[in-house]
Amino acid sequence: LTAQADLADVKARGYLAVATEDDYAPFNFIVDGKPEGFHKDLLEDFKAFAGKSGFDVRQEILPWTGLLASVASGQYDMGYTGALVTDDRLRVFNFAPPFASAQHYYVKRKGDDSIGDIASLSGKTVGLQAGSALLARLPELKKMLEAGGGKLGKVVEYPSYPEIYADLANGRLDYVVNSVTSVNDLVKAKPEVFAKGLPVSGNGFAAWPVPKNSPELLKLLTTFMQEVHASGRLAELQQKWFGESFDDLPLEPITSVKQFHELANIE
Amino acid sequence: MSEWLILWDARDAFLAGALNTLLLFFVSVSAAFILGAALLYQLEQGGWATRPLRWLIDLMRMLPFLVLAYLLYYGLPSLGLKMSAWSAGLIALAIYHAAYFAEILRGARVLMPEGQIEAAKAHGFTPLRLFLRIILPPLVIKTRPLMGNQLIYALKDTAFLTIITVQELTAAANSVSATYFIPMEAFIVVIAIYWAISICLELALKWAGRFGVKRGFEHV
Amino acid sequence: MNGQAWLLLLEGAWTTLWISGVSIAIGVLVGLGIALLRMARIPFLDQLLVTYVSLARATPLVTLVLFLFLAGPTLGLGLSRETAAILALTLNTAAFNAEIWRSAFISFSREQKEAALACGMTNRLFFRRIMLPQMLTSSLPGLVNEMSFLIKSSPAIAVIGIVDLTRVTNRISAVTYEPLPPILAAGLLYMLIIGILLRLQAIAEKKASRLAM
Amino acid sequence: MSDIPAVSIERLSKSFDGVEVLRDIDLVVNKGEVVSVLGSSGSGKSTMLRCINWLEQPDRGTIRIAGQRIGVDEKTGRAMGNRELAAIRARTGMVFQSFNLWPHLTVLHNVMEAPMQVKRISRDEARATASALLEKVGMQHKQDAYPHTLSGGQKQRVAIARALAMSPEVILFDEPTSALDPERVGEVLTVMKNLSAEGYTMIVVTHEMDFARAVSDQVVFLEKGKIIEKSDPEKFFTRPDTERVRKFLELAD
Amino acid sequence: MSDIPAVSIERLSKSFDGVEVLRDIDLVVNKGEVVSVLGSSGSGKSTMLRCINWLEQPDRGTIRIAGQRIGVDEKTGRAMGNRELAAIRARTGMVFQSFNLWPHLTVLHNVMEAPMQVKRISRDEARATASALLEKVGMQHKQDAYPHTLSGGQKQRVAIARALAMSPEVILFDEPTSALDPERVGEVLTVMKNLSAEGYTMIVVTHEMDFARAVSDQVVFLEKGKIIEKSDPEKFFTRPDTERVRKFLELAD
Ligand SMILES: Nc1ncnc2c1ncn2[C@@H]1O[C@H](COP(=O)(O)OP(=O)(O)OP(=O)(O)O)[C@@H](O)[C@H]1O
Ligand SMILES: Nc1ncnc2c1ncn2[C@@H]1O[C@H](COP(=O)(O)OP(=O)(O)OP(=O)(O)O)[C@@H](O)[C@H]1O
Ligand SMILES: [Mg+2]
Ligand SMILES: [Mg+2]
Repeated sequence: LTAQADLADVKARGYLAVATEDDYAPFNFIVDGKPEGFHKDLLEDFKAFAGKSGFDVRQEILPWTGLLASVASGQYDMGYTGALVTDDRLRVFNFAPPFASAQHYYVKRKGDDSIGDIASLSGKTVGLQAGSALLARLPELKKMLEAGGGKLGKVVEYPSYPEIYADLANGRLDYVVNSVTSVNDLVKAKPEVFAKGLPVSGNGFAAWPVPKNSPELLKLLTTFMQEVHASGRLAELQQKWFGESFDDLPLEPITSVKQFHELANIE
Repeated sequence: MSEWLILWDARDAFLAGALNTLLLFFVSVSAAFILGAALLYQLEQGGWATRPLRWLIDLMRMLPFLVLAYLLYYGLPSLGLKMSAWSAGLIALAIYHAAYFAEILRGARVLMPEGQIEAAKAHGFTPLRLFLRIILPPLVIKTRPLMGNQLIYALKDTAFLTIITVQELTAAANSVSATYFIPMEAFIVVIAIYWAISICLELALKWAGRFGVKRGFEHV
Repeated sequence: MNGQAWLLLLEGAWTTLWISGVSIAIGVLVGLGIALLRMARIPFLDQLLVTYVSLARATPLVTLVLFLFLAGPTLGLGLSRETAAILALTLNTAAFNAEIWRSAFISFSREQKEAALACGMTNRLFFRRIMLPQMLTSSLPGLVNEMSFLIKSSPAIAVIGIVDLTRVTNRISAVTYEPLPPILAAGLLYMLIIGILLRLQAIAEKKASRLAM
Repeated sequence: MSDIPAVSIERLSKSFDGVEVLRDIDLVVNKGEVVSVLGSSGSGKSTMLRCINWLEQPDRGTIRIAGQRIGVDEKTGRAMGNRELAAIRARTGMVFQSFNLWPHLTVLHNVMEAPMQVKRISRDEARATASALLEKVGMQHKQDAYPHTLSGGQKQRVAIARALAMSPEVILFDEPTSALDPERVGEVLTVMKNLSAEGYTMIVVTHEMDFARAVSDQVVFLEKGKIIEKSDPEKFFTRPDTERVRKFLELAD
Repeated sequence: MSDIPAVSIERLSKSFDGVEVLRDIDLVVNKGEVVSVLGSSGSGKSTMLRCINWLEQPDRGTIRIAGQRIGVDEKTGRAMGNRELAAIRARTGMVFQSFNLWPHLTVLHNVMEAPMQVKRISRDEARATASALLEKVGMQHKQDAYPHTLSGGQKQRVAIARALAMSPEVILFDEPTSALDPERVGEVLTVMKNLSAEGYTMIVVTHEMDFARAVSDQVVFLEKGKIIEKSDPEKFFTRPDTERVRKFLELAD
């Protein structure tokens, strides 16, 4: 896998190839055939920033299924999408400084009064995406439940979230776990069907994955993130797309499991 | 190397997935074959049922399997009919592939020398016996390679059922690969297992081929 | 779903249509070629083709597409998305078509073949004038079945970023959180595309039934 | 009972693509009679046989087997159901011009199949009858062979055995000796003579003048779908009414 | 040139599944000769014809068509290529016992196909020849029909026309009149007599003793795959050497 290019190659080539998703609201999605979302807006800034360094940014849109593999194998220089940081991804990727919190929340059917505080989730059926970061951190919820004498109910894995929400609405599931930004977006879109619950994990981060062998690129991205943070542009976009701004996000890239665990308070 | 170790640790998940896949496959394919033969039998009888049945077969051939599974699993609950993932998956696989089996058999039926059937009619065979004893056996022998294709499709279609949360082989691999981010290795294992199953199918069909050769259905 | 959504669906349908169309055309011919080669029973090549058919049929399409797209640069051939998609679909469908054609070969009437050879026809002439015209109609149900499968499994190519019909529905439902309407609409479009094929098959069959084959 | 004819055909007509192949055929075959059907190639002999057991649906006319109308339900006047048809057909046997053996069954099973499946007799009994019949037509040594390995004459003999295995009241033979050598022809004709002596009713399409003369009770001559001569063999072969038959018989010698 | 036999067969043997169907057949057919092959059903007559043009590969023995060995390349001793085989086969014609018409072609095109494709003669010429031949066998009225609509005798006549259309040097007939009525038999035999008068070489498997007697230069009798009698018709029909043939001829009457 040699097609990987660090910053020098990118500059020589004249453009940076980034991979975005198309069905991950609010990070990046398509409305009427055109990209929309947090990343679309931030891409403007990033393009301007890159222009100063003398290269262009080319965006390619792929589904999540093929995205990380494509970036890892060097088809693209980085993932420009809301990837959640996990231990296993850290073995292959470094992550730029995060742009959103990805603390996990539960969602329930609106009007389902049997669910309220965390203890009430005990024994209930939960749905999440197979192999997701959410699933990886489910043990935290389990621990919370067991601390209160309850237990984690049946876990059903799905290939993607639209089906999970459909089954939550159908009543096959009692609650669903997803990251805070996604939950906000969902509840905004369908307030009469779903309701946001409480956090079910420690802190988490959404950030751009960059191949391990592109340290220069990672450095550049760090500078960029620090710039937009300082200028307040990041907070503005967070407010616009996520409904809240996350002010205590780390400003350093995440490059090791140990560092990630410290940041997220995982022991 | 460590990737393979991770996979080895996850062997229980793979094994359970593979068993689920095999179970789904055998049950649904048997049901589909019986249903497909029954469809052909109905077509053979002619009458008013022919049109709607041809229509049903064509509908299944046009409809993406995923949409069918989706409708049965996520669509029917809104009509008040809630099925488990397993039954929805089984039903979807069975009727979908039944239509294809019926079409394969029908295609061969059209080519069958009418004389053989006339001979049976002249001997007083009732429709069902005529079908079971005279029409179906040569059709099955003749369509062996197409049946092979179809069986492999049915095998692979079981993978679509991940979308309705049936925990079969592909689901297991998805889960393992996404959790540990080792897509290549996980999928190599999956392909190897699917391939192994389909090689078994191919060998079985090849073995069955001697029936055809012995009876002069196949030459070269 | 609004008009704009339908327009996007139609665009996706067009992508699905042309990519599958090209793959079907190549796949049917390559399948025929493979079947012919297998009939020739060339020692080493035969084993190779058997393995290819077996492996290509067993490999899930998603995996194949992804593999071609990602491994392409490593192997020194930079494939565009479309090329990778068409290549994957063709590799897949050709294996199935090869079996369909081969089935027609091995079950072809021995009497007719003998009549042709006895007249002094070469194998090639026999194939072209006697066998092929009959095979075309007799293999049609199998071939059309395979075409329908190819079209229906084409969503796999979305994994490398091609916006086909199914991808469009995913994009729509990702925003509306209502997966059912776009899926039904896409289902309708798939049925329309495959329906055309079935219609052609029915017409061809009607024609052939005049010959009572 | 015995005054009901075994087969009676009234005003039977049939056309293919607008060409009349059979025209106003009338024929009464009494129980135990042997009727020979002669006629040139393409005159409609096979079509007539095929109409008798409704393999071909006539355009007009009625056909009765032992008094029971075939093809049309007499009470309702509507087309007969498949099961009823099957029941009548089980009482008639047919030897096809092109044999039509079942390729997926061995010779023995070709002969056993119908008795077992239609008459529901036991496997052992069916096997015994089948063996005896195959012996009669000289095919016992091939009982485990599949049809595609048989010579033309061998297929024909199996087809004859298959039809006889059902011991039908009426047997329709379509050129049953066409593929046989003179020796075998003699043997098969002997079998048929015996059947007729046992009281079986037979309609035989044949080109064997000698057989027609020796065994038949009636000889029928078809020409372009019409019966132009119908008489006892004695008269048919010595004093035919029509010029056509006279010429036919002349050329036959 | 003319001292090279049209067909010569030496020590030809063939078995199916371990059963010898042909044993040490020797036969020389000179140019312009007509050879009749008699024998009971299953004695190997068809198999012998099929070996002559290599549709069936013999286990042993050599076969030459006009001096050229078929099936085996004489120089290399290896199996002959497909094209060479085709070239030799184009010089022989065959009428099959089961006709083997091509179902996707009309009667006319069945007859035109080989001359056009193998001999590369023009469409018009092929059509003219085909029409003339169909006329000869009385099938011109069906020239646009498809084979499945033909009666048995009609198929047989088309098959004869198809073989003749290639005007092959050697024609192999496998029971060419089995499905025909006596009148047609007479006509077809006349056609064959004319062919023999024109110098065509013919090998005819037949059960028509009269034809064998009238037209043949040699009569061959096959019994269980062996030629047990081979003589001129005069001798064959009046003073056969073997008891077997005597019995056969007796029963034939
Ligand atoms: N399915 C069909 N479609 C059109 N024409 C047909 C069909 N079947 C038979 N015919 C025509 O009907 C006529 C009578 O056919 P039939 O088979 O009854 O003749 P036959 O008297 O049995 O002749 P043969 O002695 O040659 O067997 C023939 O001209 C034949 O071409
Ligand atoms: N493909 C085959 N496989 C096995 N046995 C065969 C095959 N073809 C022919 N035979 C056997 O070889 C013997 C000779 O067959 P052949 O067809 O040459 O007989 P024939 O003399 O032409 O008989 P007929 O007059 O009945 O046509 C028969 O016993 C037949 O069963
Ligand atoms: Mg007939
Ligand atoms: Mg023969």
